[in-house]
Amino acid sequence: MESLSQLMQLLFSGLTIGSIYALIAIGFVITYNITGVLNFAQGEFAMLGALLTISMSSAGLPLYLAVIVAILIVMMVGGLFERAAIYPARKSSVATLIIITIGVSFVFRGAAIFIWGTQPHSLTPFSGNTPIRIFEAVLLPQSLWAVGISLAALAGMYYFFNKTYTGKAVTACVMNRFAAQLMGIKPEKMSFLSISLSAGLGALAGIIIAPISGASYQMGLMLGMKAFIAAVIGGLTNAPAAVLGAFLIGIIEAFSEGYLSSGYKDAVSFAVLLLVLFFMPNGLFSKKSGKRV
Amino acid sequence: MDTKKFTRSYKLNLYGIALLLFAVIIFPFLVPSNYFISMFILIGLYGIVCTGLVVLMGHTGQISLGHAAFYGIGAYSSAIVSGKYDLPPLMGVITGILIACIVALLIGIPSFKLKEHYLALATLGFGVIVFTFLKEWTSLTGGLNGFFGIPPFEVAGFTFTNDLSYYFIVWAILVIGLWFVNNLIHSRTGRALKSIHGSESAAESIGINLMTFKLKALIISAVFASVAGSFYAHYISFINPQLFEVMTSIVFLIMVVIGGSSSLWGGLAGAIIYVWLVELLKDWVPLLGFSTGGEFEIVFFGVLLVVLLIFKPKGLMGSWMEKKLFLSQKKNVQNKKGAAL
Amino acid sequence: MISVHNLSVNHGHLKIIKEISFSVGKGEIVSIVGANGAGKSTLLGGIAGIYSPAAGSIQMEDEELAKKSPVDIVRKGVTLVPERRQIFDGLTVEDNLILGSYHRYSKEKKQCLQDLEMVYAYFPKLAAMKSRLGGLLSGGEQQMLAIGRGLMAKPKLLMLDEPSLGLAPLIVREIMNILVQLRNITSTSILLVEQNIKAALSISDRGFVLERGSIVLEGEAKSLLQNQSIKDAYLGASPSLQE
Amino acid sequence: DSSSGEGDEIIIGGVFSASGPAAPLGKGEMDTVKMLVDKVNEDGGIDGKKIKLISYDDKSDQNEAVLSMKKLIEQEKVHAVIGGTISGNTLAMIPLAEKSEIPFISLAASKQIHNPDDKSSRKWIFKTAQGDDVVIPKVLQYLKDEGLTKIAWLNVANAYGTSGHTEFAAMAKDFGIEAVVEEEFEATVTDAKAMLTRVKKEKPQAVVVWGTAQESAVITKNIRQIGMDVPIINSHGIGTKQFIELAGAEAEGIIFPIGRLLVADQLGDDDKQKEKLLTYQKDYEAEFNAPPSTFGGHSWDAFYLLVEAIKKADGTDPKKVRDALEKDNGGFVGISGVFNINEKDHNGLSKDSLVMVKIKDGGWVINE
Amino acid sequence: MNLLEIKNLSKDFGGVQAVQDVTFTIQEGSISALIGPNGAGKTTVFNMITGVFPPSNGTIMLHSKKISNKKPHQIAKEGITRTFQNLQLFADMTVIENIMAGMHLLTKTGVWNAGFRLPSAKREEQYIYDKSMQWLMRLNLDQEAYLPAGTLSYGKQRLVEIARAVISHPKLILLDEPMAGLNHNESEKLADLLLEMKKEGQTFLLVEHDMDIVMRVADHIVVLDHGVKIAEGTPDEIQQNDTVIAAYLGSEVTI
Ligand SMILES: Nc1ncnc2c1ncn2[C@@H]1O[C@H](COP(=O)(O)OP(=O)(O)OP(=O)(O)O)[C@@H](O)[C@H]1O
Ligand SMILES: Nc1ncnc2c1ncn2[C@@H]1O[C@H](COP(=O)(O)OP(=O)(O)OP(=O)(O)O)[C@@H](O)[C@H]1O
Ligand SMILES: [Mg+2]
Ligand SMILES: [Mg+2]
Repeated sequence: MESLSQLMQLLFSGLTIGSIYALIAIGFVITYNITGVLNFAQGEFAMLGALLTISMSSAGLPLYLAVIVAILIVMMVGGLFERAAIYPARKSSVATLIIITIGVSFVFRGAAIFIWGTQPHSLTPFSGNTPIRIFEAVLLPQSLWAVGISLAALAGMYYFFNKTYTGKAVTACVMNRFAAQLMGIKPEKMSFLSISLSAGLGALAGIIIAPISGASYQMGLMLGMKAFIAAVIGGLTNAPAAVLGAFLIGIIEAFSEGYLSSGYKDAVSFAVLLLVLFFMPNGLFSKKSGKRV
Repeated sequence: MDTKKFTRSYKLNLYGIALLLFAVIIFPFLVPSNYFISMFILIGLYGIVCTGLVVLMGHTGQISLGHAAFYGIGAYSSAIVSGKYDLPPLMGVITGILIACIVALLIGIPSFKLKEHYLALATLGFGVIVFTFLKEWTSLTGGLNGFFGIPPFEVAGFTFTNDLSYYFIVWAILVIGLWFVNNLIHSRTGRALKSIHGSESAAESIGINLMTFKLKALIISAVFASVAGSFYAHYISFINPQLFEVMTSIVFLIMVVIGGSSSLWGGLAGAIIYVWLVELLKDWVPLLGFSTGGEFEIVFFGVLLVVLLIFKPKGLMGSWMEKKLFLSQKKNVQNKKGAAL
Repeated sequence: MISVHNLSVNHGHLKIIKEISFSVGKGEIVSIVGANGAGKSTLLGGIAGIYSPAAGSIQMEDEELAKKSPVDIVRKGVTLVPERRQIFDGLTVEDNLILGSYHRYSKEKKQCLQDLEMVYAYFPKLAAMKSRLGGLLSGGEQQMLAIGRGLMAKPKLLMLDEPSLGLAPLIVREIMNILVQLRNITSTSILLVEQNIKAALSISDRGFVLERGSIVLEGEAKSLLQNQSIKDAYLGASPSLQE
Repeated sequence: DSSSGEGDEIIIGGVFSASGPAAPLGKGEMDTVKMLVDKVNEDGGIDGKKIKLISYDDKSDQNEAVLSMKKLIEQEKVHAVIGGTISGNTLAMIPLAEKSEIPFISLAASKQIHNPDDKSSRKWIFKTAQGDDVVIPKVLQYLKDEGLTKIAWLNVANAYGTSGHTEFAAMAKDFGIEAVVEEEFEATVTDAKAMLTRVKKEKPQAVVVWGTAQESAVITKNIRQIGMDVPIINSHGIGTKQFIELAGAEAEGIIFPIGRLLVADQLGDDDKQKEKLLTYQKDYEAEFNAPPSTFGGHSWDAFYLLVEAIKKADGTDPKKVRDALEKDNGGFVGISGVFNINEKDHNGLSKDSLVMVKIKDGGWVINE
Repeated sequence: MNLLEIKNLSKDFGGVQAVQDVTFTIQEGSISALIGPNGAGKTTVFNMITGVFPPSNGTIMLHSKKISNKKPHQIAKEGITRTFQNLQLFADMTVIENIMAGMHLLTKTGVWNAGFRLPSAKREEQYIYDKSMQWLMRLNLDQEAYLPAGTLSYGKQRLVEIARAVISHPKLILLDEPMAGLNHNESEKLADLLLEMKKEGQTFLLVEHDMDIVMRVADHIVVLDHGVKIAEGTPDEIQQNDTVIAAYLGSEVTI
């Protein structure tokens, strides 16, 4: 019984954090699929979303309103980021674009210190803090929010990319930007929209996690890194796979923390991931890429 | 046969190396204080790491997010060999090189089966794993409390005690490294690496074994990083695992990219710009009236980085070399082209 | 239909297309002939807006296209079937085709789906592999897909860069027939770059020869076919490679 | 002008981690010194000489710290240096201060800073923070007094946490305390319930959590959420309002050791430190609109120790200043405690400089 | 003598039978052609010969030695090089570097020799440079020697690829649509070159849709349709073959 409850607890923990990674990872994948950019500033959107919400709700705005306004602001920031940094450099190499996004993440982080200081801040949970007990294991309402929202976002993305015509056009942009233009698709517009969309998703992730672990200017770094891993495991090209990847990481982390030692947590998760990748060199859930010679 | 044009970039680099050697020798006589010397020791160390990375990234097209780990392997090998077991420091350097080679093989063989971004992920993971080792193996490394009391470097009875001696040895290594890499990239091996970057299937079709050549590039860059790490440890005399975290790998990557990974000089240029920029911002940002703390430096640094790469997407040296080598010749072609009708 | 006046296009600092003028009338097929590296693809790219022209004008129905973006040019009714096929390799054949009609799809969805059937009728092979990923097709199948995708745009001016490349002889003839039909039925204007000069000129109304970025010869297609210098340079018996 | 070391300005260097992971500590330290320099200068300086502060942010990065230190010593020719927010950076800067013979007052905690295992020289190095060698005995004493002998030890996986752990492991036996389970958690932890279920199984009488505000808040909340209601003892790293905000209701009843700054208003009037604490609090709040932290207190101590020493040395001659710092400081009353620096002890704080504090109704009360 | 023997070769891509049970041989010193409609499986046969992927079934033997299931670079070492239907140039390298890279197998300077630029490395470098330059002149590409290969026009890029494949004097060269993108005259020149090299003893297998050229240069033709071999023989035989005419050539042989 005890081991079952521990198992459950680990699973809950894994799913909760996994769903946060998932939201950011979806944004990662969207951005990558549309602009070809590995956006290492993706985690910073989470930070911005969380801190903005905290500021506004402590200024007296009702929580739901604060959340909406924060997401909108972050989406605007995302759009601005695309116009100012990604669009002018769209023809550069992968490495250059990666470094540009890292540069932007510095800017966000520095600005955040300026605005919010270096101290962590907190946010009240969306719907109370009374744990739900299932077999001795506890599940916080906030965890349900996390999982629910990430699954909803996933469903939305899946529908958009696989079932809508615009989604196809968006995908076409990355596969062949040149040809997309010849078809009358505007890659710039797509990339603008997609990055603000990903920014919004990132913000949402940050807002959800703030009541669980607090928020500070440096929270984005770790979240972004984990989301990157999740996205790569998923094969980088499809959102559902990235989400699975994110849950996988969350669960591996929770289990290695629960059964081994937290000191080794990151190393163990990586070791497991690498091991898996070596046997599946194209990611766990790779789609056919359509490349041949 | 007239090979002048072909060897042009090789020769240019060679002159550059000679010029650098000259500059290295006279530099200490020109600077006002020791502080500049120590700044250039760091630049030299980063330059060594990044020159190795140029081979891996610029020529072979493999992105590494884990080079701080090789740097750390060098640093800790030296620290442990000379600081813990009191063996000659040179043995520490060599141990570092050997371990770096072995580890590069171990990480390389499986990773190079992976495509594109999986390699970045694998090296990222490798970095985390090495970091964890350094942090948890406290009996050997001192763990997170750090390793202090690393003796100065010493070879053939000469002990490197002052900054100037480190300056000369680090830059001597860097100059030799540059010369080595210049020779390498203008050779069969260099071409093989570049062709992998260009098209893997075509490279294979002319008999290039992707795995062995990628491994060679990784090992070369690992050795460069490890040597730099060893000298870092001797110079600073205190190290801790956090120095070799993922962020440091990313900093190396930033240097290589702003310097221009396609050029021999990209690594060094990037190291100079990076270190200098950070130092300059430290002085300038307060002058602009922002004096609250480090946040403005970070913001400015980020903005400069982005602006620089928007205008010089191939890094500073990348665009420069291209201009020097291609354009003048292209004009010739246009003028000489014969008519068909 | 479209008239190009003193058009220049550069690659970096190099002048590739040098002050070219020509026009294509409504329902006319015009061929461009030229050696490798003459600048044919660059010219088509310049008109399509991929390479921004350095000077000159491109007039279409009293509108200036010269500084417009590729997207706007497509919306104006000019479509390029590019060199190297440029398939969306991770999308299915059908998605590739439908995206060909992107700029009009939301407005005339029904029509687009009908046109899709027309393309399938032209290329039964494509119909049979609707749901395969475009990138996995054979070279020639991809070429058909690229042409089909161009047709889906329903352009007023269709530009094709070496459409016969990689296609089997039977299909090459098929393509030429399709182009003629297209011109006859919908009065589409066609600007054709071909290495298969005989085939191209035989369906063209007019043609011109491009050499190092300039037009050196132009005229009726039939007369060009008879032109001795063209025969020597492009059609005739082969001088040895060592000259 | 100041190159002789005896100009008409006193140049003090500062190296703080005002950004990067250690920023929550370093920012307050930097601000405090800036504020104090202005204050002393407004009051006419030291013996008529103004103080010039040159302070750098090392961004919590060791190399930046070393270069900053180099620059301060070689280029700016400072007379003394305050700083080194974190132990790693301090340790990396120590050789430079020793070699150039410049007094260096560190704000970081590690024992290695003033009392290294390898017995290398620390002639020029002083330290104003309570090291773990001071804090841990305080906590152990408390546990012993409360009869909590079987405890769970949890520390954050960084230098702060592991050095606390090292010290704890070395001393616990002396107090008759036993750790039934010892665990680490990441500084970036978001949910530790998984690890805590393992801790819970061992049925400890109390849990000691050794970390700084954010991660400790997560752990503390999680401990309560999984239904453990044993006493929780935290480290001095949580002495900020943020901890209480972050941990919310779960913060109630948490006990931790800390300098008196946090509870200055509750001290008896006979307390030697009280007046200084209240003044510092008032000044800092007036200037920065936020309460000062104990870390800021460390730099307050460093600054005034230095000012006193310069006064006594009658100038900025490094050797004299150093001697003054070492010799005549018996009973210097500071923010972190009453210092008794001498030749053997360059820190000079005892465990009496700390009090155990309990979180109650969203505030702090002395628990002694 | 038989250089290459292909026996019962098949390839199945998850349900798509791209090649089925194909058998043919290539004589040393000959030019053979593999023709057939689009999607017949020609490139797939090339990919199997060069080890891009293993056959689902069947064997490939070079000089009676089994080479199926080897990796591409091993096959190159065995003496088979190729060009690609969708060009695979090293776009950022200059034209001459592309071709020098083609001599990879003929040279052996390693990291050590190269890095310290020992005399042997220098000598070798000069040797491959000279040889590459000769080939560039032979293909009329010497003017473009120092341009990045990616900036050449399509037709010239094809020639560069061919040069890269032939320069190492392999036993067998596979050319996938070498004439695509060349006009009639240029194709004829290239055909001459192939014939000339054949005289020098070089063996070729080519896939090509330009029937004029195929009929002119090929000694032996294999015809595929829907992955199946439908005919084999000399150009004359193939031109008369009704099945081939119906499936591929059409009634007029040339346009
Ligand atoms: N991206 C580029 N950068 C620089 N020069 C280029 C670029 N693309 C083409 N060129 C140059 O422009 C000239 C014309 O090229 P273009 O591709 O237009 O020729 P083409 O007539 O289409 O030849 P082909 O028949 O071989 O396709 C060539 O000399 C080529 O080297
Ligand atoms: N990797 C692959 N995955 C799935 N199908 C493939 C793959 N490669 C080839 N095919 C299919 O196998 C068939 C044969 O393709 P192949 O490329 O060999 O044709 P080909 O004879 O070279 O045609 P072409 O003359 O058009 O180049 C085609 O229908 C193609 O769609
Ligand atoms: Mg062309
Ligand atoms: Mg083919």
